[in-house]
Amino acid sequence: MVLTGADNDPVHKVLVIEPNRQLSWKTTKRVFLALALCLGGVAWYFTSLGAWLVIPFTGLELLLIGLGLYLHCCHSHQQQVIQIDAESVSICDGRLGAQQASFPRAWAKIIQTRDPKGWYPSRLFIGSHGQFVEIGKFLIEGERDTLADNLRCAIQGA
Amino acid sequence: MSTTTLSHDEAHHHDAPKGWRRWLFSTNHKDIGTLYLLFALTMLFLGGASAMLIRMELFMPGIQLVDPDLYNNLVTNHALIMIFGAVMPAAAGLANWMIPMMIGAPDMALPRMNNLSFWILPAAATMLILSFVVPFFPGGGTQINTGWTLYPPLSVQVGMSMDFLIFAIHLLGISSVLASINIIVTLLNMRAPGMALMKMPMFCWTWLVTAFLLILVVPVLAGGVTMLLFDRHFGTSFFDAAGGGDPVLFQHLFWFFGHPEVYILLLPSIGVLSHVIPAFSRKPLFGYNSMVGSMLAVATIGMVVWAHHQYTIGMSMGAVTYFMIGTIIISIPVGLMIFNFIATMWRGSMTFETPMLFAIAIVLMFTFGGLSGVMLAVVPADMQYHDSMFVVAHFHYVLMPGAVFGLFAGVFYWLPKWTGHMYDERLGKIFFWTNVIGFNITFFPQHFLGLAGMPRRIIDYNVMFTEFNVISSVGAIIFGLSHLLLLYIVIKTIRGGKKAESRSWEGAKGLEWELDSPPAFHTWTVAPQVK
Amino acid sequence: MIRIPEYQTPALRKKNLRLVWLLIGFALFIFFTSFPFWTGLFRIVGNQAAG
Amino acid sequence: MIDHHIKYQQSCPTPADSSEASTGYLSKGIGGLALSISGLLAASSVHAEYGINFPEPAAGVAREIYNIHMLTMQITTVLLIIVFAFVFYSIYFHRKSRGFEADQNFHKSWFGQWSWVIVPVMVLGVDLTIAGKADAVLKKVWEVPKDEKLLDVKVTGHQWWWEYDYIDSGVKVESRYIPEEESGDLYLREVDNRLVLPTHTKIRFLHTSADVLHAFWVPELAVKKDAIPGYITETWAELDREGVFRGQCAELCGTWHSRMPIVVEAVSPERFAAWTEEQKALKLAALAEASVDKQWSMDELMERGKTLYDSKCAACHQITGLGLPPAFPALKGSPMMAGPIADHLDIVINGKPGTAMQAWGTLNDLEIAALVTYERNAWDNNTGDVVQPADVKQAR
Repeated sequence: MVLTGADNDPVHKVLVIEPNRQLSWKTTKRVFLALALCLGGVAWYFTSLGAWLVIPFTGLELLLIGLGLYLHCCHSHQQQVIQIDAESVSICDGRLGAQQASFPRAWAKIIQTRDPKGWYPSRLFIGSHGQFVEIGKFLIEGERDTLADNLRCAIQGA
Repeated sequence: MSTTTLSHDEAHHHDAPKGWRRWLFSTNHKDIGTLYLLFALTMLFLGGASAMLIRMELFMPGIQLVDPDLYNNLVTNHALIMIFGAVMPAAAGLANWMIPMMIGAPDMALPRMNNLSFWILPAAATMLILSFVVPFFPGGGTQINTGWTLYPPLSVQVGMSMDFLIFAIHLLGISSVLASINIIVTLLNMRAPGMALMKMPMFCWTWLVTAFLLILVVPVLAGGVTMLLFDRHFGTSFFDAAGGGDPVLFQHLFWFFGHPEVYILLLPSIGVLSHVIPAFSRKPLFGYNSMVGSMLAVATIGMVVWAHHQYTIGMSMGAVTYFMIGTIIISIPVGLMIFNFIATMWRGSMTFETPMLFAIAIVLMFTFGGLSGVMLAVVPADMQYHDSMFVVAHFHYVLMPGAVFGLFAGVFYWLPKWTGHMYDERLGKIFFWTNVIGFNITFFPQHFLGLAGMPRRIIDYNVMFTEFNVISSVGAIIFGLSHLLLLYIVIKTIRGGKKAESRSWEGAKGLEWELDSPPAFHTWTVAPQVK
Repeated sequence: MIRIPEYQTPALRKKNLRLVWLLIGFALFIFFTSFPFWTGLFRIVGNQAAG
Repeated sequence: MIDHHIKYQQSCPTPADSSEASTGYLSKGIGGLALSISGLLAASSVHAEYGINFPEPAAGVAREIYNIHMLTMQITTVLLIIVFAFVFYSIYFHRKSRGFEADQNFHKSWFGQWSWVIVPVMVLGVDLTIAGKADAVLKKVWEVPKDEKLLDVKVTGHQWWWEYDYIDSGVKVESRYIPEEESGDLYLREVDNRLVLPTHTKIRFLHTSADVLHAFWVPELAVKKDAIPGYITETWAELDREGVFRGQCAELCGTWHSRMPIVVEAVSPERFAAWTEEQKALKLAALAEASVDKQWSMDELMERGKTLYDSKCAACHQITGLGLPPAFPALKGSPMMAGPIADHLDIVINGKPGTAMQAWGTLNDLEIAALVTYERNAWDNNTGDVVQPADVKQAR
């Protein structure tokens, strides 16, 4: 998902790029709890029948589910912020607030590479003088295309 | 993230790995989907070969081809390979290919885990095949003569090949669980903005439910077979009555997994049907909400009726009544699903390409299998049907149309999308007719065999059962050989053919057919929140 | 005469034909390895003809 | 013994009353379809009739089950025809090649809005019909009648033969399959000793197993219950006609699962009583013979041993003594045969835990002596050892 400043300032622009995500951390925890409850019920039932060996397997599985949900939650909260000033284009990590790279606006170039067979997703780079930063790796194809077009307009359209 | 140096070349070519590295280290959902599908195709032929051997042996009374233990081992292997090697990976292949495309996600949620969950499969298949091969070598112990249900105490008698099998089942379980976690996270978290759960394509819904079912039941099977391993080697007696254990406990553990497993095999194909039938009827799916609801109902009720596979173990009357009523109740949501499919076809503008032909065959034959399932659910009558050839006929009528034909329909439906080429429609139709007719000749007579008194899993039978076995075996030859045509069609389509358009079918709907023209519900509208 | 569609290049056609032969070979393999099946079938048909 | 009237070809049932006439008609219709298929394929005409449905029940329980089977089959056939009719109507009329325009608003009509209620209610109606009848039948079938004098028969499954204990009279029958040379067309449907049961008597079957799972299934009696080691499950039946009824073991029990036929011979209570007395007398005679303090000659023991071996041991170790390694070791040339007699006796009497070798301690001393003597001298084992019943008695 790409968000952009609502103001119509032609010179300064801010773009925020995020992966699509539908779960907040709170709902993630709820999903995990619901699964844990169901699995716990199953494990408890079979333990009561004498098959206590089901417990370690449900436990291991819950651990894996938790890990998967957590890792993906981290991943889906990443954010790239592109700030376009009169002079420069800078890219920050939106979550850490750290600046990653900055390029002179006049020289900044947008390059989109495509797999000739359309088998792999395209990649989008921004930079100048041979130094490039990849942006929007987590976007889907259409969003990336639109982003590339809009960036080109925004940078050159000053 | 750091800056990279881009040369002129890189700007135009992709830096994806080539050759075997592309496949071994792949984290791309399309590559992994392809791997899953190819693996499933291979296993389909392996499992099919064992089925052919079984039918050859049963062609005539007497023991001609294999010895009894080898026969029982073939029965075991046919089931395990077809379920864990062919149907589940094929469904997972479809999921990998289609889910990200359908919900507008760049890839699966956990690509590296995706890679792992596929590459466990060849290892597991190797273990499975080893369990079959090992007894042929000196010191290899006896063959697995238990059937796929692995009931103790018989499975405790078996030699070391059972240990291989237990290990293989563990691996297969890990693979399924990893794939399920991946699919659940993808579906819950990575849908395109605006795609609410109740707007999700049906195929995604079916896989969401399937993945939940897998997560709930796989640990129980893992626990069960581990207890079997302990009984075999570490002197425990979970299932040994002489040591205070309970042989029936394993059956409960097994069928708690085994019955939902049926729905795990079935649901993805129902999902495929919910795309194929509307596409070729040129009309939206009838009753999306009731489809989702009935699917959830099937999954929920299906979790708690496992013991209808064990009516003959001598449960109390209260218990069997509960399991009987529960099982019969399942016919309500399943009936609603079938009704929705027919109502989708009703007043549509149908054309009959291969996917649609398979879809119609599923509606008809799955109904047939489902109805014989209602007969089997009736406890007193099941006292007769249980473990007879009638059961064999019933579950092949459920699983072949319900699972395998659904996958065939899906493969033919999406093959143009995957390969960029149209398949040969004429060959596809020939394949459909030989396949379906062969299937019916094979399995329809087995109903009569069962009623007349032929138990399942016997290598040799009395002359009174000859006629129908002959018919069944002749059908099996047609049915088995027809799959060579499938192989030919698939390879031919991969190599080339008429160029497929991005919307390959006139009536096809869904994000996956619009990849070149993305939907408009994203970006550039919401105010940003930047520090 | 079989009409060859324009998308089917001669090289592709050759490759596909080779695959057809392979599959026919496999079918024959199954055909011959199921020898007991066919002898049994002929015996039954023979019995039937003989009354 | 009792006359063997062979009756293994059962096909369409004879309608017992008018309500079942349609039932028979239906099954004949389906059967006719199958027959025409088999006729096309030129199947054997040796058998005039094909088994396409359950054989004619021979017990009240089986009759109930048969009726519910026919009822559910009729209901499902009707449902199937309805579904097929709708699908084929739709296929014929609602297709593009006929120029039919798709009705895009079909799912928005009142029917589309409410079908999710209408259809489940209709299915529920059918379900309740089936479940109601099934529940009524279940009550009659499931619970063994109480407070009544029942004839108890304990059915024990072994790998791969059946043991029937008539608990009241102490008579014990061991029932094994007969090789094809002797049984002919009844191969795998005939046994050496049948389970003889009286008609018009309530019989309780107590199922259990000595090794792995088995299941006792005779379609005419309609009692299928798993034989589970450590468990006793029960079923009951009251036979209402005389005859020979055949079934097979229905739970996969290992290598020779296919060779566990069950043959029930139903006779009048009077003849059953006579048969019981005869069996008792035979058993007493055998016991007397075994306990006679007599030195048996090698030839006598070998002759008895061969009969015993061929019926009791040959299923696993084979008539040739070559066994089916690795599950069933060869006895021919085995070091056990040339080794100490005590070890040999021990394994025969107590079995070998963890393997399919069961304990044969229930045989009497003479039988074990004959068996061991035979094994040690047959198939060129020629140890020359002669084991006497007294040796066995000592070894126990």
